[in-house]
Amino acid sequence: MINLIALCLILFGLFFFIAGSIGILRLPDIHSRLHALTKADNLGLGFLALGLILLSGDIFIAAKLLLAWLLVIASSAASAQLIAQRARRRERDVWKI
Amino acid sequence: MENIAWSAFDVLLIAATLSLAWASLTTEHLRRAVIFFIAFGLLLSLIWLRLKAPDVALAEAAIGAGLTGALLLAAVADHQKPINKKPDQKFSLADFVANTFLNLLFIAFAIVFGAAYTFALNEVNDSRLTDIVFQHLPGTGVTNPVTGVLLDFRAYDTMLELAVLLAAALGVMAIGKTRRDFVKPGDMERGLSQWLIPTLIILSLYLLWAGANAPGGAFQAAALLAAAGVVMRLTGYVDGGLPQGIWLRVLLVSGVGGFLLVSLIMMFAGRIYFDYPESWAGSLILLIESMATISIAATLVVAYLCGQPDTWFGGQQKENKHAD
Amino acid sequence: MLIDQILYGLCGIVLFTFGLRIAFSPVHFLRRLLAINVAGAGLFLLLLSVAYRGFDQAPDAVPHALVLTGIVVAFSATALAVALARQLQNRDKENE
Amino acid sequence: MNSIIWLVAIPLLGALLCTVFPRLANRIGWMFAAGNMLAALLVMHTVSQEGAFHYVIGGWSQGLGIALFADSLTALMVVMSAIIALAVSIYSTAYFTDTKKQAFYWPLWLLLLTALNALFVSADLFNLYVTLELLGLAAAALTAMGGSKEALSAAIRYLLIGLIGSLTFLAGVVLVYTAYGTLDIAVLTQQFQNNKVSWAIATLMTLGLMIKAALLPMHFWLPPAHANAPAPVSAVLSALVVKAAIYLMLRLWPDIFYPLANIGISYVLGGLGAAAIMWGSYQALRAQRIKLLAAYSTVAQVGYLFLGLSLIIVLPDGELRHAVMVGVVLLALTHAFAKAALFLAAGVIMQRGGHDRISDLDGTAQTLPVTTFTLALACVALIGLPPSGAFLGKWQLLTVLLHEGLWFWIIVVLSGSLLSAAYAFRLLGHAFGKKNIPHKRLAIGLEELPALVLSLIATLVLAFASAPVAKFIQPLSGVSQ
Repeated sequence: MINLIALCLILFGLFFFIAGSIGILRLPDIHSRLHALTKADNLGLGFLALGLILLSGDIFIAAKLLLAWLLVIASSAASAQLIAQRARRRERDVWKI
Repeated sequence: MENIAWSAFDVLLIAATLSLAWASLTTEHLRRAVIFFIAFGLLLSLIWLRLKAPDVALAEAAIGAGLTGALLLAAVADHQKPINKKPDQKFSLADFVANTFLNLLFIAFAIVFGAAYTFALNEVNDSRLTDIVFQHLPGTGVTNPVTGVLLDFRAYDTMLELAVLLAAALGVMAIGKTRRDFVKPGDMERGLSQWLIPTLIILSLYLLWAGANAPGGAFQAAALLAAAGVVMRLTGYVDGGLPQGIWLRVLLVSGVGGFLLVSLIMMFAGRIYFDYPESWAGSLILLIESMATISIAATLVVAYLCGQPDTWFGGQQKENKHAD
Repeated sequence: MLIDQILYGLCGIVLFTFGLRIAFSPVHFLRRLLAINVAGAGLFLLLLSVAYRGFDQAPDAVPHALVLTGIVVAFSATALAVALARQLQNRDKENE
Repeated sequence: MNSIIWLVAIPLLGALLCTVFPRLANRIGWMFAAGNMLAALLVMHTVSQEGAFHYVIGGWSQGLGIALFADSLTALMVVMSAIIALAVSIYSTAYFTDTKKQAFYWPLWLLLLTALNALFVSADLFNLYVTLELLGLAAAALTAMGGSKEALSAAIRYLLIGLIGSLTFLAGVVLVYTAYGTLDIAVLTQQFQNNKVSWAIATLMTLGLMIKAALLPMHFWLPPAHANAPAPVSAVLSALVVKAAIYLMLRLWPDIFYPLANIGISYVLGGLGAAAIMWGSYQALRAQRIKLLAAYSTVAQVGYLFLGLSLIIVLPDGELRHAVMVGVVLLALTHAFAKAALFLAAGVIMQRGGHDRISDLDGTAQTLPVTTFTLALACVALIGLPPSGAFLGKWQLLTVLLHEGLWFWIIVVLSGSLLSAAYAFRLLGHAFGKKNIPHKRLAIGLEELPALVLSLIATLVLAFASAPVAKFIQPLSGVSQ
């Protein structure tokens, strides 16, 4: 039973990953791409981590998976902000590399 | 059914890695090539996991993709023009012939090498040195075989490898001073770093401690500590959190020094060089490992600084001037 | 002699040869450095596929230690090469 | 038995101390070079008493731990590098005046010495890869300390070609581990068979070492690196670092690859060696600077050594092969001392005269008589005129070639000597040229002494060395079985 739920969670997470990737390919400019990437992937990873926690069953591994998820959220949010600021500054100077 | 799924996964993974390597080496923009290289490094650490080598996966992700990528990104930051295609690229027969000849030569080389590899695989029964390693492992006081090989059976190799790292750091510092022009860190980076750096340090200590019986060890822990140093460097601390003057020099040297002193003490005590006594083998390895971790981390940060820190000769760290 | 060993081994050989092929061609210095890193990674992949002994068996630990040493040696060589290249760039910028 | 460990431990300890105390680096440096000299003599003494001996690090058996191995060839090479290291260290205390440069020169130089000693004594293939890498890295870092733009670009090219060379060598090591499951040379010497995989291993390793030794097709990185490096560094690069790869060829081919020896390999290596002799001597004739001339003459001398090596590979065990071995060792030793003396002398001229262009060298004999005398002695040793060890080496080589009736190689060796005589006398002709300014003799003892001592060793000491060296080198193939 637990495996079934875990499998659904993982599949659900994969769905978000795919959504994020399609977002990058299809969306027009850098800001919306960043938006798609960070949101979808973090959520996807969350579900993936939840599914794996159910599968692992060991408290330490569960804690490590959560920590991994938190780290990814923090770093992707910060880097998305930085990239957006730099893109904003670049558009303001209208200087194309 | 089981191994067909695994083989499919393998083929997919290999195809992705090869295409990333191809992309990294043939795109015209150098910056794009470096980013492809970082992605290639991460996929590589995935392959190491598939080949049941978790220690190597940790090191590859942290040093191979992470630090090397950060170093190369910093190097190509100011590259604007596409490097590969020269504007007046007219078709010259000589180049074409030379290129095709070289390509054929290397394809033949690959075929010969592949054939030799497949023949060589079934020459020896699969175990090679595995049984001997597991047979002697209890004598080393650690249960993780890779740490056992790295710090006990082939400790002389690791000492020389730390000497290579020290030589690279000295070579980097001999060339010039670190660059000082830095974008002022906004509150975003400072907020992140105040939270991220302690986590990295704790993770690094965990990896060092876990190294004795689980994947981890000196190099992986040092890579995380160096990552903390890189984050500090990017958020305004020009010297990347390194100590001042003589302490930095002692820190850089303590990795190789630890190995050398312990091995010489063993020799003075009448034992063979690098032969740890059974009873304290575990604690000796832990001592060497912890000294090596801090020293490797400092050396990796110095290598990332790409120059000689201001305080190397003992002067005060000059106020870091921010270029907007 | 497992199918995985051959698969990953040949992938390593292709990476090694491709890296050397680019390293010998007249490209920008930093790309040649990338090519050497890719070639080194190919060799490490070859070494670890030799160490792989099946899904449920413990792998051979000696190649793992060798690859760890190789990764650190490759990093130090790259660090020195990048430092040399940046100093050369500063020299070009100075007298441009 | 522990003396073999001191060979690696002393220079490494010196390097660490020089890093921590940069202001004392000068004094610590040459003291540890002297300590290394003692360790080398100790090893020589142990080998002469007990013959070749193994030392497994950490006491692990069955090829698990790393074994060190010292036989007569190792002892000779180690003592040679110790003497040159001491002379170069004394010279560099006077050469480097800026403390910032000294702080990094001495640790890197002692790390290079550690790598050399570790390479000479190691008997484990992966350990050889790590020492080759340390050697290449330290040498490239030292070349870059030349400071000029050419030095930097030469150092980068040297580093990259060195990396490609050690990667090819590593490819051979990986195949060895795949096919034979061990990395220990002694264990491998018994197990090695003559099959296709061994051929792939031999070609990969030989290619890697040929790149490292700058044999002809892969020699283009050597002249700029050796010409633009600081004088003491280029002395060590030409005299010792190039020899390390050739020493490995001498170590690998007669022992491990013995079952693979056939006439084809010796013609390939001999042919490349002959081409290197011709090309190196020709370029040396056209060189405009002393250091460039010396660098190209290194390319030529590498050719001689590979020619001798190709003979050693193919000759069956016995008197002839032993004679060629002694010839090659004498050639290597004399070239090392003579080339180091030549570079150190060029360094003195460069510092005193401000340039080392050969055409404007006239008046050197008047202002720097001792250095010019060293130049002359070094040229005598490079050409192979009678009082030098090179004469004995070439004589041994020629007698064996005559006995085997290989006329082509004889012509190559003789014309090579003729060409080296040409470029040597061109250099000396300019150095002894008259200059109408009233000459003032510069007496700079410390700087000129090391070069003089090295050139005297090359010409006089080695001239009487053929009998003791012949006795000291046991018949090669009987060493490690």
